Amino acid sequence: MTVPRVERPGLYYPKLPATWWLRNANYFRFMLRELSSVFIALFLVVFLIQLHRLPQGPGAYAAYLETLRAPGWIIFHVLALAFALYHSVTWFNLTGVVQVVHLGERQVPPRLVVGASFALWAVVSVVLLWFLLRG
Amino acid sequence: MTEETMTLEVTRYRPGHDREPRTESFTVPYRKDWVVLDALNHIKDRIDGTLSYRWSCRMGVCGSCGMMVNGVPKLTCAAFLRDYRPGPIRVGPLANFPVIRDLVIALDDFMEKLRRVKPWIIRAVEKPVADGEYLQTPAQLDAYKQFSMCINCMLCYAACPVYGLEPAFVGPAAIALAYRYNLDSRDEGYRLREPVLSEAVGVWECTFVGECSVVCPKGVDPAAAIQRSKLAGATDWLLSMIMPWGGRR
Amino acid sequence: MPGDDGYQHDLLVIGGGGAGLRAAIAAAEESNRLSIAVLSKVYPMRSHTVSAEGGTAAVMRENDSLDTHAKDTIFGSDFLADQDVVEVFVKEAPGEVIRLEHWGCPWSRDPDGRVSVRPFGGMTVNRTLYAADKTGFHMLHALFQTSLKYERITRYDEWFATSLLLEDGKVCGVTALNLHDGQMRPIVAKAVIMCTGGAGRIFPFTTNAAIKTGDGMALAYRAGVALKDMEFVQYHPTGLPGTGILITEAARGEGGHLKNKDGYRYLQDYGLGPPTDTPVHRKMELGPRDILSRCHIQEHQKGRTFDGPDGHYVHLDLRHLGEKLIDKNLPFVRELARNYVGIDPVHEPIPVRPVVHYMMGGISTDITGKTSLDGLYAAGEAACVSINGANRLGSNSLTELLVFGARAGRAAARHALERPTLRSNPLAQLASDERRRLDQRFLRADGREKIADIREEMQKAMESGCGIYRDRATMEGTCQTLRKLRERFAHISLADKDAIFNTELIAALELECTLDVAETVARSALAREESRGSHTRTDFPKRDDARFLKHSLAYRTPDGPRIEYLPATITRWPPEERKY
Amino acid sequence: MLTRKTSEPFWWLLFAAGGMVAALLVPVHLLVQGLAVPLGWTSISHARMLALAAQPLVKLYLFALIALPLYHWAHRFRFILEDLGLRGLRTPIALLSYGAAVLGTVATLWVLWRI
Repeated sequence: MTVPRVERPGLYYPKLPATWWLRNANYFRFMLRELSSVFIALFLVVFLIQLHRLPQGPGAYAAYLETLRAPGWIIFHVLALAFALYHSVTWFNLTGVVQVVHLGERQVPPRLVVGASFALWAVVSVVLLWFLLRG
Repeated sequence: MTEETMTLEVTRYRPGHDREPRTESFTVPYRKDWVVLDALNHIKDRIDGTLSYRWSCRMGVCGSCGMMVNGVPKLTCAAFLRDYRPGPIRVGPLANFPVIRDLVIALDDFMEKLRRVKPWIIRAVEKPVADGEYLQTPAQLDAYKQFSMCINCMLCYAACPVYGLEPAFVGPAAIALAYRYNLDSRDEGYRLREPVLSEAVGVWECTFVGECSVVCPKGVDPAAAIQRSKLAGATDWLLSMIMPWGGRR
Repeated sequence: MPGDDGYQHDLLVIGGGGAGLRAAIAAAEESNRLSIAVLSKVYPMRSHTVSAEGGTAAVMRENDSLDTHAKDTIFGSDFLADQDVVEVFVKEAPGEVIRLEHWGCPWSRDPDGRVSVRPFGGMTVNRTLYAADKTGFHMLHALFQTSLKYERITRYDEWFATSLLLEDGKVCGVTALNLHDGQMRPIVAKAVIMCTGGAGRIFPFTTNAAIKTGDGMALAYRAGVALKDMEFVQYHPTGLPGTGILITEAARGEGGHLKNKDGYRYLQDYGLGPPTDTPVHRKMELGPRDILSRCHIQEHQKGRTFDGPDGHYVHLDLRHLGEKLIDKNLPFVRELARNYVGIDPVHEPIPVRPVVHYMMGGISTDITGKTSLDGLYAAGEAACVSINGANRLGSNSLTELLVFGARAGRAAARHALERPTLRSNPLAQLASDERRRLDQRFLRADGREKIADIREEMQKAMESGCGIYRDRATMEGTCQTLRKLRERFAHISLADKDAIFNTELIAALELECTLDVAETVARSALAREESRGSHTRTDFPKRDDARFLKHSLAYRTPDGPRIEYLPATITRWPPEERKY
Repeated sequence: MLTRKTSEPFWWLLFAAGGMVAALLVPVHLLVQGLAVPLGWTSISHARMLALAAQPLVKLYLFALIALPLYHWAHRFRFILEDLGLRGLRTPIALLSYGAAVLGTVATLWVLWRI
């Protein structure tokens, strides 16, 4: 897929090293943002296994929950939560840039779109929290 | 009285002599109203006439004098020495481009890509000049104005790691200009530009690092142009999959 | 890029700015049989058209008329414009700006969707179209991007033309240096159009970009073509002190005020009053540029200007316009003031002073852009087709490059179609001769003179002798200095002996061009013993129509320019006293 | 099989949907299931979980919650590897990443089917 570039003699062609993302803070934050997807996916796999234990009866389910109490898992979940929050914040900030919203002829300022996304996130989270914890 | 000075560490590359770039230090007078370009001009006029670089308008609109200043793509006519005190300041050619000599990079690659995205008004039927202008409301103008501010200074390409890794990537400025014409109420060329934007090394190559928009000296926001082009392309694709008429708009 | 069969075209445009691109497109539309080339020492979008800010004049509204635009232009020119040319100019202007609109130029718009017009200095009605305050930038990019759709337009980007090739008294191409490989090559063409812009860099303090060194003017001059009306150098009244960066006249068109150090709108003391809150056409800050620049100097002589490290200045006050209007119509002014003098015009007045801005003179052409040399054409600031006379009105120059760029493109295209094909073989020899000349001159010489020294002394001499106010004694001094600098230039030494991207060699070639152009300016100015438009002599303070209602023509001789004259064309507007 | 030109928008749409789901919903689930329950701040009984997960609408919700972010992961993971310089392996990386997401989708369907 990659088309090799024809290099002309005399010119110096710089090579971008694999460590380019350590060169500036924005690049590094980009890499963290992308990496967040790994933690989110891992959590969802953990969740999927939990759901898999559900029909196997209360014993199997409790045993699985017990595993998650291990310090290693707690540390993993703290880390995953931090990444998940980072993902949410960057995601909503960026979608405001991508999604152009029009009201009549005028474009809604991206700042408002971003604000609305954060508000939606808050509402959804509260509703979800209430639903999960009410029983 | 001793004059205050500053040191510039300038990347030099002499084709045919150097196998790769090297650094040379120059001491220049420090003036609080001097920009990096003034310091380079001082070097060229008074210290070493062989230093090569491009410049012209020295007011941030011709786009000639883009260089890496302390590793960040900058217009050197707008980078003040006072913001880099006490120095030294590292000045190099724009990253990700082949270097012709010293601080001069080759941009024929961009010129070719610019032509490929067809950055001109395309219409099925052109209105005769005698019939006057196409009407365009201020809101219709605002829709694309931001993306018409690109001065082709190449800072966005120097900031883009994807371009650094994949030189075939159409890249921020060219896509932003294609998007600018797609948004123009006078234009009907979306279908003709779409194939270039959706090709293997078009918009889909971008991973939204976003640094292009950070370094853009004119507030163009090419990253937004690329993501919106993706959204438009994906929406088109979806329509073409589910609509019997193939989603032509 | 050129093939193996050499560098042969029907039409060659030198310069990729507004005029050059307009000419190339016009030629491409004139005939699809033509091979067209645009050669420029910079990439086209770097050309100085990019820096134009305020706007471009054309009659677009019902309350305006071609005659008013013509009369304003002629009046502004202090009656030195050729009136037949001005009539063609105003007639073709509206079509040209509409064509540019069709090509995508993002003109600012009225709520009903029509292109907006704003007031400008010396104009009696609002007739200046604009794209916020980056009009030149948007026009240049629209022209450049539109030019990309013509496959028949070949570009030679970053090539420097060093001489015109002549055969039997006809132009048949140029020799040019490719910066990328340092090779000199002949580029053969049946017609050549010079669109290389002005030469503001002969002065130390100018709005002009580094590239504006009068290269095309010098090439034509050396080939025997006259440079017309070179004594007329326009000072723009509002540049930033120190850098000379332009603060557009549109800032005053939108209602900005010029104030002295007492906060007083001093222009009312010079017959431009009365001061009003809203701008009145041709009054106060909307007076023409030559008069406003002189007012500044007189105000300075009265001790009523500010004094700063970069000389005297006054205030351009935009505060009363409000942030919203400034951001909508003058965003670039705000950006420039913030970046370069650290001042936000929303809250503080901007320091400004007169600065060299534009050359009214240039390569003498007729109404089609043709010069006296068969096959050579010129347009834009490099040319003098005589619509600007002794003082150009703001916003006429962008229109000029469209109207006369297109005219030159069409005329040159027709000329090329009629002319038989040229043979390039003997010309290769000429190119290697030219290469040898440059090598001997610059690369092998063991001289002692530095480019920067000669350039600085030339600029100093031009400022002292050919500034806003002039007199015989200082101009004679300037002429002598320029002669001496020419001798010193022969002993120039270059540190850079490399072929690839040798910018020092280019700087030397440019310096040689500026020396030629500077001399024509000084000698033409010395010979004109009157005051007219931008040319103001303290020893001849009055306009003298009996002796000088005529254009100067500077011809090259070994001893410096020889000055001849050509009567100005008067059709419907007999000269009268120029009062605003 | 989808060609590259048409497949990119397909995967990108799944990525975008997954990213949105992850941003809106995952933090709360992580907080409750990953920390609150294991640390004993709260508890959700097996019976209630089972009853909830058996409802068709909740199943649909869980499917979206788990499967879509997998495509978000696959897309980003693919480009992380490419951005780290593995451009020569573009095709295998893409197959591996999206393949894993498809497998995850199938697994999710299977788990939810059995509840």
